[in-house]
Amino acid sequence: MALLDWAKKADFDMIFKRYNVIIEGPAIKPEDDPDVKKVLPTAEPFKSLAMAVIFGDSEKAVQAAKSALDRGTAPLDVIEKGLAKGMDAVSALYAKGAYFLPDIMLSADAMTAAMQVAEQKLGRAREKKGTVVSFVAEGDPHDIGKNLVVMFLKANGFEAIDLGRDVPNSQVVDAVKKYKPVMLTGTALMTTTMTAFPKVAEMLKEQGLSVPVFGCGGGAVKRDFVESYDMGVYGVKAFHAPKLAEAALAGKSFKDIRKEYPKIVGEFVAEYADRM
Amino acid sequence: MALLDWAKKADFDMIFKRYNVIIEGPAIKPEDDPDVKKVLPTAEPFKSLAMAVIFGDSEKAVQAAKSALDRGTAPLDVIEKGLAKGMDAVSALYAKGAYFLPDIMLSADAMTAAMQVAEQKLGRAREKKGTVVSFVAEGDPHDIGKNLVVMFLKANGFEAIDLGRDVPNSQVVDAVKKYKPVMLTGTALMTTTMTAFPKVAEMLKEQGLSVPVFGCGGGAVKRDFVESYDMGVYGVKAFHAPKLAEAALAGKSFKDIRKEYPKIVGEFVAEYADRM
Amino acid sequence: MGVRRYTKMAYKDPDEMVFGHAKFPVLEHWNVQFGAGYVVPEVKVAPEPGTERSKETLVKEMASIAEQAAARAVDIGLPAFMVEQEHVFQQTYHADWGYACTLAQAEVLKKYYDEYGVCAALRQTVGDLRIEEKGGLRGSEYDNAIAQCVEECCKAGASDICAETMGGKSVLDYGVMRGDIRAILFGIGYLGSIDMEYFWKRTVAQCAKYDTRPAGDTNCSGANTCMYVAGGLLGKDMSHTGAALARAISAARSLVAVECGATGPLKDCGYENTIIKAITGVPICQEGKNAVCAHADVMGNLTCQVVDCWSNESVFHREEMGGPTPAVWLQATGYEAALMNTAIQTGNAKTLRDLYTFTDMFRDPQGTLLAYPNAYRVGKAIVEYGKDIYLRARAAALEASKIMMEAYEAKLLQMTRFELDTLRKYTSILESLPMEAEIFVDQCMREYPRKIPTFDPKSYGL
Amino acid sequence: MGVRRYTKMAYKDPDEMVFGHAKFPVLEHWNVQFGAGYVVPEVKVAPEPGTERSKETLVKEMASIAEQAAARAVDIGLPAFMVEQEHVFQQTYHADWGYACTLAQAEVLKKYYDEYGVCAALRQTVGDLRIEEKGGLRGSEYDNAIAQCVEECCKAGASDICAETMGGKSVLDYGVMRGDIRAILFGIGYLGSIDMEYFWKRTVAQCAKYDTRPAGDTNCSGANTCMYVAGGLLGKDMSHTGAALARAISAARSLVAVECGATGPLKDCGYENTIIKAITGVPICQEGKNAVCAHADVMGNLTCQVVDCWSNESVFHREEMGGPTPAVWLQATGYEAALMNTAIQTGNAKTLRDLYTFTDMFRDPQGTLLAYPNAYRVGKAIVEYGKDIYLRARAAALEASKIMMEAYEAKLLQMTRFELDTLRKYTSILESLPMEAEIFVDQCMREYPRKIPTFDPKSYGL
Ligand code: B12
Ligand code: B12
Repeated sequence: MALLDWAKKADFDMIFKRYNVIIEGPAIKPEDDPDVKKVLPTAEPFKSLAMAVIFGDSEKAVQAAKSALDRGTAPLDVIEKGLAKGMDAVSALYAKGAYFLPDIMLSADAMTAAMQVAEQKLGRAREKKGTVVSFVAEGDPHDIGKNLVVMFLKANGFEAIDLGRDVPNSQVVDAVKKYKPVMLTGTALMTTTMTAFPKVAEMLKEQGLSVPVFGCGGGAVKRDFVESYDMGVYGVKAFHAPKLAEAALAGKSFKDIRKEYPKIVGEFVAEYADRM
Repeated sequence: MALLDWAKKADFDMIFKRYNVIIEGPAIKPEDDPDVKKVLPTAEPFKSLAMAVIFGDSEKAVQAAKSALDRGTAPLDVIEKGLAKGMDAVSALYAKGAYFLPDIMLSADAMTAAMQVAEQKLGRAREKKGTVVSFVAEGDPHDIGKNLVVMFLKANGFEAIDLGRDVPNSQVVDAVKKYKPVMLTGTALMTTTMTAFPKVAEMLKEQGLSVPVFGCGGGAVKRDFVESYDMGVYGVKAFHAPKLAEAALAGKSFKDIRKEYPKIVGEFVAEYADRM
Repeated sequence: MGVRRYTKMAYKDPDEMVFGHAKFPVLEHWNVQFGAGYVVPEVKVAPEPGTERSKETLVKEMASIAEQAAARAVDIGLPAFMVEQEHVFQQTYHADWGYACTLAQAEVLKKYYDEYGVCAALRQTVGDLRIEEKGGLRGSEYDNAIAQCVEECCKAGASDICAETMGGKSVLDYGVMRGDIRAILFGIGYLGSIDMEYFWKRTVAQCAKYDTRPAGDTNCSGANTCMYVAGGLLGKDMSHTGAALARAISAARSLVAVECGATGPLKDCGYENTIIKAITGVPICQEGKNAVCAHADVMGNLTCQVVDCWSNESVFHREEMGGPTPAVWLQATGYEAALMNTAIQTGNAKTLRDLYTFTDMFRDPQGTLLAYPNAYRVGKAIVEYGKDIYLRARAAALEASKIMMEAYEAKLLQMTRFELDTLRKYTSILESLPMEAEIFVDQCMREYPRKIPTFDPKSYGL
Repeated sequence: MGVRRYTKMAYKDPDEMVFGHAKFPVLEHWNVQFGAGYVVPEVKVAPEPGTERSKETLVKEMASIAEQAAARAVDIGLPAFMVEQEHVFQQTYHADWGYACTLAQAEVLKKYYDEYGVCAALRQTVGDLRIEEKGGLRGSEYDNAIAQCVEECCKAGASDICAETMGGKSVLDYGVMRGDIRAILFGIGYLGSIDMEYFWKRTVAQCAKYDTRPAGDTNCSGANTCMYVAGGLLGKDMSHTGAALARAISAARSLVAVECGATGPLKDCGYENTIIKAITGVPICQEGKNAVCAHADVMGNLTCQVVDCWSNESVFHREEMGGPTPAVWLQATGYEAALMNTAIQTGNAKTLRDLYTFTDMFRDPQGTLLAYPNAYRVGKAIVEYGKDIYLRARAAALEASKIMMEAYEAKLLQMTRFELDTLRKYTSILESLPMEAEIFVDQCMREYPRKIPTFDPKSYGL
């Protein structure tokens, strides 16, 4: 077979290079990563809680939470000084390419499971940072991006209201009325469904509703389109969502966020290269 | 050589088809073309005048004009019943693909030469249909499209003021003030020079100048850009220019012309396919 | 119509497969043939935003796309071409829109066919509007709308009908996010196959009444989603070995359309099509290096290897400096098809095929898997268990794993730790799965309905 | 620096020529080589409208183009790539803009080179701002601005400098519109060659002071204008045989840059580059099937035949569904280059070359002319009269005519009446031209200054 003969003599480097392999550093344990070290608690029981989240081990996380609570650690401390720190570490690992999406999901699951234990003890749900409403535009079935957004928001302490996919515009407006979110995230991937965004923005305006940020992302949707109507901010990566929500919480307007997007999310964003 | 061996065995029809050859009808004389017959005068001296234009023969055209004038034909009749009919025939032949650009140029040259003879006799220049000002945007050297536009306008009885290429915006505005054209045609081919159009439009507006049509065409320039500012109409083919100018003369606004473009120029225009 | 499961390969040897040739060519009206010794270029353009606001504007938009494409085909001398329209919501939901849009395009293509003799085909890909958690996949309002629309498109002159059905999506999505290979197998391989049978029995019967081919169905909602989420070499969301396993599994699923009577050319975005062609011998569409407008893959050349209809995937409808996009992108696919047709005419098809393949065979694990000799192996693994939709999907994944590991061990395919680790982990999970479909389904049904709120077992008759 | 006229061919036999290989490879910084055994993909993107409004916005725009291209190069595993920036007016006119824009791109490419080891080259193509009828071609304000800008681009880290000079344009334009082949010959072949010498002696001397190659100059204003005006098969503005003659003539003109010391890789839009490579052995850039974004030609594959750097010509800077255009179009050219590199690595370069060539060799007279064995013949006709810029241009056209007529008579190339008629007419005019440059120039000078108001003989020392 020609292909196998060729494989013997061809210099692959002249055809392609697997840069992911080339730049891969030596394997290190997550807890040895310098950025993780910065956020990882050193004292127990917090370290064990955080480590269970980092390893995405739900069982261990629940156990660690239970035993910490049993030994008298305050439920809020279990969450904030332990579990949440683990999640911060996970975010750092993801941002630098050492962790991948499934790792994050498993960590988020572990964190959620353990948090429920702490909240039970607390007697109420922990106060959320704020509420965000998320939807996929009318007529559009593409919901993976939206699902990721919801997951990242939840993992980062936000209340995320998930309206699902193929959501009528009026339903979106009703949800904004009802939940008064700090931010509304719409996702659409098609030329013919993204047109829902300006319509929703218009309807919100008409009703005197001002959602500080109206974030949207997806396939056919591009920055210039989203910035062609009021309140629109173009969202690039799902994991940006919590940072954007925090900016909104901090009082930044949609115009501020448009302008400072790369700064707010803290990384190079090709789509905003002219605003770096 | 492999190429020549291949030429022997390959079925070209599976690789490409020369549709220009495939659809070519039998050779017919220009004067036998049905569309030419419709416009060609049958009586002399008009027929000879028109035929000289059709064949792009300057010498013959001048001779025919001289002898017609000598025999007492009115100079205006020489132009309008003879030469201009020839040019109409040429336009018809070009539109259907039987004549090509150089044919038109030579015909236009013949017509111009003969017309000068008639105008001399007349004692003044024939009245033009109207004035059009044409320019190439500041910083842009691409002027072939503009040159064609000017040529087609002249050949069709318009006064065409040619401002040249790399023309400062203020100079364009001054020319509009001075010549009060029925139409202003700007040409630009680059992303960074077409931005002159909205600026010129703005400046005209500020000065209270309303040029009914502001036609523009060229490489990077597309309809949506040209329609994004007031007075802008997107011009597709240089030979459309006289028809557009006639529409402007007839009182059509830039909005009308945008809407009716394919109807005005009388053919399928891909760029206006949604307005057919 | 029955379902004819494949238990044998259409080709005796992978080397028999080459672009432009299929064991069972397909003839469509206006004189286009697929797999009959030449490659047909395809163009696909998404309607401009806003044109969906009324039937009238959408119909004009459709005519304009077809006209711009046809005009360029003639201007550069293409012998044949295909226009595909992937329906937007409104086009499928309102059957009368679907009819009018199809008719408008059919009229344009017929005009060019009559005037120049250029061969043209018109594909309509209906939208799978069904939502599992809103009415379910069977007999819901959305499901009925699709069925009606298919009928109308056939009437209006579509050359063929395609779809990208979503069966199994709920479970698959969960699997992708969690890196749960069992959920991926259950979602694509099992649930997907069940829904395909429901959808394609009906669609094949509908097309049979008209001069319209039931062409096929791609696993866009499964394998392409994985590929897309996996992204480029520096992507961080899914391992490329995982995406490759999903692709292998999807072949077992997309095969079902053909088993129900779909004839091809199979839809372009099915990167699994090489495998299905190896099994069934039907012609296929593919996309790759000329679909950069639509998405980035890491095997732009490889997908040419055994293609019969070469596509740009999808692009915005707007102007380029080189003309309107339907013209520009048909020219892009048209020139690539011309190169392949030259290779066929001069007796160099197999050499060019191998060049395409080799260019990407070791650029990425996904390329390794899909290189035609390897794709063929996956096909064989599938037909060995051809009668059992679960076992054949599992076998496809296991064979895929073997293929990648062999290439890695031969030091041809380099992998990152992440790629290698996930591959090993997924493989051992796959190996440990039961050898009886019933037990497997039982296990899954104990876990996923509980964990995945959008999963509706009734939609699959479970 | 002197001018070294070519009187011999660099290659003994056209069959020696193949993509990725040049007799005289060129090394540029960040470790890119052209013509040294592999093909480098290139991307070129026009700045977004409005970004020319200030130095700051234009600099950001330039950095963003480079960054988006580089990121994709790494994501799909390209070993090397080139970014070319064709200057807009402001970039060349204000030398400090030219400096800052070049620097911004150089910094980005260096960052990627350092971080990933991806080889990168940065071409700056200055704008020829000179206007014959406004100050002339020599020593005018615009002329001086260009010279300054070249200097600044070199300082800022450009890998090489190119231009598309306009010498002869006034007369050529007249010739195109009137179908006057003598004016075309005078404009491109004579006036163009004179201006090239003026421009390239200076530019080569400037580049010599820096780590920047003087790469070359294409006859965009002449032969490409003709090709563009000629259009597709149904074009009505210029015969394709006429455009082919203009192309042959342009080879004699573009050769002058190399004779003044330009090293290549020659600029992409010079479809005459195959001829110049045959004569000189310098590496060349080319565009074709991946330049559909910029314009439609009728030889998309053929231009790959002996290319060393493969370009997309130019595209709007905006977003596609597949990403920003610098990424998307680098991927398009990158995959084609990868295919060629595979062919080289597997010993199939000549077969692939011939497939490229054959695909378009008889699609159009222009393809017939440029097919490498024929291009080689034109080269031979040029070097035979190598020392006389008029006679060699005339010889190129006559040989081109012969090539097309032979193909026609062999029933390989079909022609319309219009194509055949103009070819015959032009040929007899060319044949009747004098064999002494002086007489020819005399004749032209009696006619064209009178008929063409924009023609400024002083600009050519006439
Ligand atoms: C997978 C896929 C599908 C799957 C979707 C599965 C699912 N669960 O969602 C299925 C098969 C269902 C599908 C169906 C269709 N699809 Co589809 N699909 C795709 C594909 C290949 C990938 C989409 C995807 O999942 N991406 C991965 C996710 C993670 O990305 P994402 O959603 O964009 O989210 C990212 C960002 O946008 C961001 N983000 C998203 N939201 C937000 C919000 C905030 C606040 C922030 C900060 C960030 C953010 O975060 C994510 C990255 O981290 C795209 C190709 C493309 N270029 O996008 C086509 C594509 C979107 N589909 C397309 C089409 C045409 C269709 C169909 C209409 C085809 C048809 N006729 O059958 C049907 C829909 C039918 C219908 N109901 O109308 C076209 C759209 C063309 C157009 N008109 O504009 C595309 C562009 C493909 C193409 N080029 O042709 N598709
Ligand atoms: C030939 C050409 C040149 C020639 C121009 C010669 C001349 N005499 O005009 C030369 C070599 C001079 C040239 C130079 C450059 N060029 Co140039 N050039 C081209 C090319 C290949 C063809 C243009 C052309 O002549 N077309 C034929 C004429 C007939 O077409 P037209 O002018 O568009 O006119 C038609 C219609 O638009 C219409 N029309 C025009 N006006 C009007 C008005 C009305 C009322 C109507 C109804 C119709 C109408 O009528 C015509 C058809 O019938 C284009 C490619 C392209 N896609 O357009 C690039 C192109 C325009 N050039 C380009 C560039 C970058 C340049 C340079 C800047 C490159 C450089 N750095 O050297 C320089 C300019 C330097 C400077 N001074 O700033 C880019 C522009 C990119 C951008 N930024 O937008 C293009 C698009 C090529 C590309 N894809 O890269 N170029």
